[in-house]
Amino acid sequence: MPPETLTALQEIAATNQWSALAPEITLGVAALLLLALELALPKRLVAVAVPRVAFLGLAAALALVFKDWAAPLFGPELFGGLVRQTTDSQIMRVFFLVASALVAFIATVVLPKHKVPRVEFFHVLLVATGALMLLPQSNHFVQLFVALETVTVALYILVAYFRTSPFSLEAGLKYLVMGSLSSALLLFGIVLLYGVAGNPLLAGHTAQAMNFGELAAFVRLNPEHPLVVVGAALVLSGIAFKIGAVPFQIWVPDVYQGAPTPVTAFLAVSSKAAGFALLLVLVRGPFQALAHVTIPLLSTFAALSLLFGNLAALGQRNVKRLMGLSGVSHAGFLLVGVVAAIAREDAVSWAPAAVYFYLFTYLIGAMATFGVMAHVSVGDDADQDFRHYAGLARRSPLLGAVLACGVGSLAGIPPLAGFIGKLLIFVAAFQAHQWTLLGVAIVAVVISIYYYFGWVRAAFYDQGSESDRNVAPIHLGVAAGATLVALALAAVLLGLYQGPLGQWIATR
Amino acid sequence: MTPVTTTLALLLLPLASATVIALFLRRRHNLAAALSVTAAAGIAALAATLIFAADRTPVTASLEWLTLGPLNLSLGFLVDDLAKLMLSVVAFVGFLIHVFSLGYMHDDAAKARFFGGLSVFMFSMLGIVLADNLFMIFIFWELVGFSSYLLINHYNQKQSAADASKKAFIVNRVGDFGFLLGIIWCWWQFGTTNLTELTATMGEGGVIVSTALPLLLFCGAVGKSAQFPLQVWLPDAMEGPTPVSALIHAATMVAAGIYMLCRIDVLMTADALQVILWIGVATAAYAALCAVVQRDIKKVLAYSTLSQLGYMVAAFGLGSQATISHQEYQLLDGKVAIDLLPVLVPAGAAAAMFHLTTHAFFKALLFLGSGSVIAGCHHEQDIFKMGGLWKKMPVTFWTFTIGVAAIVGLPFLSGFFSKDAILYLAFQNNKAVFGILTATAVLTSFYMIRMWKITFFGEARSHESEHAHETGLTMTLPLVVLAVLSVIGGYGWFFPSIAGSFAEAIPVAHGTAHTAMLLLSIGILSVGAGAAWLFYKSEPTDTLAAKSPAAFGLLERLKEGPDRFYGYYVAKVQQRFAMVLNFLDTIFVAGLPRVGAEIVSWFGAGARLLHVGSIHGYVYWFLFGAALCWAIATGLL
Amino acid sequence: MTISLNAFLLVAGLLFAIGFFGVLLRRNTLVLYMCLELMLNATTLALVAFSRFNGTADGNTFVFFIITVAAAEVAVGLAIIVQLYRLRRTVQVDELTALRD
Amino acid sequence: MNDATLQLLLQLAVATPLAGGLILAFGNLLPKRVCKLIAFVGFLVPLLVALHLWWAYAAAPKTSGYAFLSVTDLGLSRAVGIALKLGLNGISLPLFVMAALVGFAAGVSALNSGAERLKQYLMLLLVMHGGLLGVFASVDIFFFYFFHEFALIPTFIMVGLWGGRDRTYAAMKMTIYLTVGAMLSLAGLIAIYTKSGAASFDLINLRLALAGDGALLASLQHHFFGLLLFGFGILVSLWPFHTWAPLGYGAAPTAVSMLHAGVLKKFGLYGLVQIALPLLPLGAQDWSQWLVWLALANIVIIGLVTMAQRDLKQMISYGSVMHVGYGFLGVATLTTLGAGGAVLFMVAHGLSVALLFLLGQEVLVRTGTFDLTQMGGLVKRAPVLAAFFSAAMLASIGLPGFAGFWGELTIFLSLWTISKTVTALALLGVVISAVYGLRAVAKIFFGEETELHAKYAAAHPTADLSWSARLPALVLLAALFFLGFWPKALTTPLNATLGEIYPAIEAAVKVVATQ
Repeated sequence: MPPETLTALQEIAATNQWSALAPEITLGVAALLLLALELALPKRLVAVAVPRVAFLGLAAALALVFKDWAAPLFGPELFGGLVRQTTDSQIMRVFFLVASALVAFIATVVLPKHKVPRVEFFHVLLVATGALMLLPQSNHFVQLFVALETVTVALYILVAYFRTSPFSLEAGLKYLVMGSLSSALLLFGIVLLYGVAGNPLLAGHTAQAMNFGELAAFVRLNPEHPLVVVGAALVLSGIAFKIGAVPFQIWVPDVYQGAPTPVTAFLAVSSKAAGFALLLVLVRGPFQALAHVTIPLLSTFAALSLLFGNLAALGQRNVKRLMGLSGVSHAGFLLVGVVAAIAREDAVSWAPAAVYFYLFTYLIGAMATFGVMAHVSVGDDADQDFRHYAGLARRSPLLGAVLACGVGSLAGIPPLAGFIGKLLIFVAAFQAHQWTLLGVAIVAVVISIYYYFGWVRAAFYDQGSESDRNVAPIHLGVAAGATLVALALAAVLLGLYQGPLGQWIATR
Repeated sequence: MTPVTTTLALLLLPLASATVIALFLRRRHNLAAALSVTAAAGIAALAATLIFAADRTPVTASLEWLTLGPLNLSLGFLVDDLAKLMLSVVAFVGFLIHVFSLGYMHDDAAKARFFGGLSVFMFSMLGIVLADNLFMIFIFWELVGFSSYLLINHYNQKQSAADASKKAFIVNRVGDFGFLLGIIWCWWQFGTTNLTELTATMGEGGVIVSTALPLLLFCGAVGKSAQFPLQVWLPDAMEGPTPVSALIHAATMVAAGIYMLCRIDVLMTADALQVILWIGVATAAYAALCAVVQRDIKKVLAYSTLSQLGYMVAAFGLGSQATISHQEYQLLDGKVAIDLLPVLVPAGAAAAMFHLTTHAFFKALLFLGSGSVIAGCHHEQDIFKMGGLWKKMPVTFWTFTIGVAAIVGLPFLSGFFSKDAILYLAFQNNKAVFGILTATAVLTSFYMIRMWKITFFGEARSHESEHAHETGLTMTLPLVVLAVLSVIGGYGWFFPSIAGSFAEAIPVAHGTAHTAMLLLSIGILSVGAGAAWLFYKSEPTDTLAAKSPAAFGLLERLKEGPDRFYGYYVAKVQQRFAMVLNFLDTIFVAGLPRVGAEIVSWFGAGARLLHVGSIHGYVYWFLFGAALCWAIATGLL
Repeated sequence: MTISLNAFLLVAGLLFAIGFFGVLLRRNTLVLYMCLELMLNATTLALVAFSRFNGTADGNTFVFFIITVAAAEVAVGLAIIVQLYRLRRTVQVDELTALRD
Repeated sequence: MNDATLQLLLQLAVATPLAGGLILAFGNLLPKRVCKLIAFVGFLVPLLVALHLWWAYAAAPKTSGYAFLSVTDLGLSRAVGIALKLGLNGISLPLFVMAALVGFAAGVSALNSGAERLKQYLMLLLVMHGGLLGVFASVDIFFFYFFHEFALIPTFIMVGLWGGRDRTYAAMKMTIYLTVGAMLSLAGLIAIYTKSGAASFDLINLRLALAGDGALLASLQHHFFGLLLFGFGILVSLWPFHTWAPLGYGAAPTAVSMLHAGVLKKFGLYGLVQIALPLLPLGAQDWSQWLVWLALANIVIIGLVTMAQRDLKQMISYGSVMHVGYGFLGVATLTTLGAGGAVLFMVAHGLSVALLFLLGQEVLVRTGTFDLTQMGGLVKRAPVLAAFFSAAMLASIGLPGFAGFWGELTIFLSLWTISKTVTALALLGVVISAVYGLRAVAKIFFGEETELHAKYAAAHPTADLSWSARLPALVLLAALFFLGFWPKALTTPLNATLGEIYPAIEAAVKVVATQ
């Protein structure tokens, strides 16, 4: 081993700060502990213990994230350039942990209604959360690809979790085919970028083509090179699949309908958020010099998603498909924020923060709605229609109120958080002179009010046919009730008082 | 009590009485009546102190009411000779009518509301009389319209009364439409609507840009004094109780139009006066013709009022623009004060006001007389059902006769002096007008004597008139006082005391012209009265209808004409047009967005159908997506 | 006679296209699945070619990750297809359209 | 009362109804009587505070800037410049007082309206009332918009749940129309803010940033004013966008239509007078011709359409849509007189429309129908109601002695600068409103009693206007009378503020009178 390689290896080894990834590691350990628990504990205790351990694992991870929130580990790339931690990645790690906790909560409500093993769900969930947390910290395509594929494969399993229901399996198959197709495209993009960045004939070629820093330097030198541009486009298309933006969104309604409700929530919130976190990292990292490509591309995606998402959702009666399509329209709004972040980097420095703020309001609104859906779905999980919501306000006023807050926040009705999220995106887009996108966004909001109003109307106004009337009021566990009320209050409070989050945006 | 405080008290007294009645005395009828009458008495007393005050200088005061940008609108008084003359009419006649209504409305169910309404009317009328700028006149103009609406609608159970009051208010509003437009134009043209300032600016050579301005202001008078295009509401206004007809639709409110014209005669131009003249003449002639065929005693008097108002407007039209001479002198603080020398009042305005005053007296007398007749005959109003009342109601008969004598122009009564002044003025200025006015005078005496004979002579023609009885003292006393006023109203020693400078400007014929006018009026009287007396037998049917149905039918159609025209316009044209607009509104303006929403929902359905469910279909989307990315990346798109 | 980089890329591109259109056209889910794996292998080929000609080592290490991920996908994918066959007694893609609007 | 306590009072006025609403949200824990008491306090306190602030303001009228100004940062102040700034100036004070008055009247009428699920109904009404007060009290443009939406959401819910016939369709149509309007105006407001480069999103800084040569380019002003005009136009039912109003108010419960038609609809006009005109004078000039003709369409076309209405509530709704045309005309003249007239008009119209809806409901209670063709002779059974209703109708058609006259007079005076024909056409409205107004009064109350009335009266012998119903009507009528007799109470503060803002507009805008 020549001495200089030895020293080089030692230097790289020095950057392996395992403590930086402590939260992810605890999740992994917790996941394994769950499996062990299932073996050790008697049958009846398992059903109770498993969710609690899962929550404990998540809480521990959250604590660790907060412990060394601004530790010196930031800045230099860790693990030989694989991982790079910034405030944005820290915020997203908190986001994923909170989202997974809520998904776990919904799972505790939905899973008992179906004869499916309980442990594997939480095990896979924890592993997926760990992978999700790694994504925004990735600084190298290998790290990106591995984390992305872990999440995707975990989701294949979760989407097809109800082995006895054809819908869940078919959704799993569709998600599988689409997922692997998109990861193939992504991979092809990475390969092209790797190929062209390493090509010795080009100026600024680099050995570490996979590393974002090196790649960014190379791209800055020859932004017009066809292979670079096509490679970047293909990578962005892979991510477009993840966030469910048009034209890669055709699978969303079917998979959202087929998948179990907690998994739909996981897909709608965490997977989409991961896509956006990654997009922001790529677009402001390696592809920063490619603004002439990324802006038109993402603007087209945004405009199409806003229009397609809202139009398709207009006549939609099935609640889960509606959430899917509304997710597509929210992807459109977020893309407007991302475009604003790229368009005038200097003027609108706080645009990425606006995107993250929007993600949090989307988290609250969506999770509140999914929480209510979990309680309302009686028979087959896939078939939830407006009819089931008829006279919800009478059957359980609390669920009615939470639904109103959740859907209201998704729709962007003023007193609720969603409105502030949309407002920040609008102001950012205005300052970034994205006039056409704003026009489309305004039209989109108006159309979205229609189908959200339709849903709330079903819950509050329609008395429903006789058959639904005599359905017994929905039983609501104390913990479940508390979580839902907390979510609803968060939606209202964040709408009125942005406090720390507001300050955080300002300090960007 | 300085003059200003008396004027203020004069204005606020009826307002106070109206508010007290409205708030506290709605059930206490007698107390409300008493309060209203005492208020009227107070007004008469205060007015007397103002009118007969020693120094003749005009009382002025004003208070800034509203400032907004360039507009600073203030409300104030200008009590000069003209105002004092009108004040005397309003105060004295008003008081007498209040006393009369004590008796007439004695057993009415809503007496409190009636007397409250009278007080509101007195407040608004005094507002017009005392106002010193056009804005204030307009405000009280509409309030007077409202009070006439309130009082015509007194018997609100009757559908006809409700329709009549609505018609009166709307027609007044049409007049106010033009009036307000004129005021706005005047404000923008002269920067102020204060009458004294207007006179001053006109005096310094201010020029009226276009005759449209005075004509628009004249619209107000047309609406209020029921001149030709807008005269349809006055006959219907007879639905109100008789004291209301006497006070509002004979003596004061309808005269407000002429009073307002005299107030702003500085703004008149020659051809505006020409238009006013011919409208006055047209109304006079038209109304006189219609009066000939009326059956209802109050309708006859209503049309006769219309005709006399036509006379007054014609008289005003005959006069020329006021010539203003003034003297400017520097005040201490450098402001220029304008001391108006006694304004040379135009003859037309003086004649109009003179006739207005005398008309107020004898027309009020006639109306109250008819009221007393109606009360006596237990609310029977059709003259062909009366007859032989001269024996049963002597006081009413004699006072009524004095009234008739005054209106037909029996020499040496007030009517003779004022009508001849107008005829003489017409004779001097415009022969054609003189001819028509003389013919109208003949018609006037014709229909008055007709009504007089049918009502009082012959034998009683119905059960009510059979048992008619003289009315009480509260009703007959005002009749007597008014009869006295109708007689002495025209004489030189009475009228100048209330008219001041207006009295000198009245055109009086001297020498040969004097005798000619005397003979003329005697001729008119004998021709008209004689024909009526001989022609009409006092039987239950109208002899004209019996004798020459064609003429009767013609006159009948003449009366119905405008009513049917307006009725057709409102019911057919306006309502149809409104229906069409409503239909268009609900179909197009509301329809378009619905169509838009429908189209959007089609797109929605289309987008939804794209989810075909088969994996192959979805992979095609991916192909399209990859192609799109590649195209945008390489700059194709 | 040495094979140039472009030749490798050409083969990789062809393989990728074949895989893509295989997914697009074949009706049997299993064959469709093989085509997906084919596309992944095409990318590995291209990666190795780039790594060799550019003289950089990252490409080679990346290949191993791709292979492991592909293996994981296959395991999960086949489990789903088998279970789906047990329930629906078919693997034809055109018949698996229960979820649609 | 030093300035600090006055600021606190203003915050209190806006906060009490909201707090009341919050308490009533957990209403089913409290007995009904307590809920009604809380609601009554929630409606009363803002009225008392508003009157006191009015008196305090009159004592020391501010010729520039805002009185009772208080700033509370809710987190977004550094990032986007948004903070809750409450304050009143000459333009917003009259409307704030009117909002408090109408709110109190609507609240009291709702209290004894006996609507089912009364607690939720009162909660939503309190939230709406808080939103209304917030609209006129907020200096920060964002919160100006935020409070408007805050008041709009309960409206949709109340129309949808407690409404009359085809209420769900009406609620749906209102939601869509008003959201489109709200989005357009929000877009305009944000555009102004972003382009002005002002330090924060409130009127004071915006006017500073845009004053003098800092003004925006004429083309930008043109587009932004277009956005604001059509956004506010939809919210205030300008002619082509008015179709939601009659449908919405027809189906809305009384208290909601009182508050919405009376107060919330003034959001757009107030926005134009307080925000759009001062900040975008050149834009306003470009659009003023459009606005004039659209507003005239409002007056003449909708006026005639009102005449064709057979349903009383529809007629009142169409009447309010027609009268709004006057407000727009006042604004379109771009003069101090016009804008002042528009504000006076808004106050008077708010009071009279609310009174008409209130009494319209009382007529329904006594006749069982809104269909005018079957009504007649109600005066025999309800003389006091007849008196109130005719007074309300006369106030709404602008009879002097009521507040409405001053608004209309000043607007007509200001219109002269535009052209004679425009003034004449606008004045037509005076006659049209007299026709449909008096026709309705005569149809309902006077003339013989129709057999329908007699039958209904026999079945439900209801006495005349009860005292609990008379209180709100008296409050509104007293306000109309007071402002009619003593307009100076409003015009002095109004003139002071307009004097500070509008001369600059008139200078910037050389309004060419298209004679």
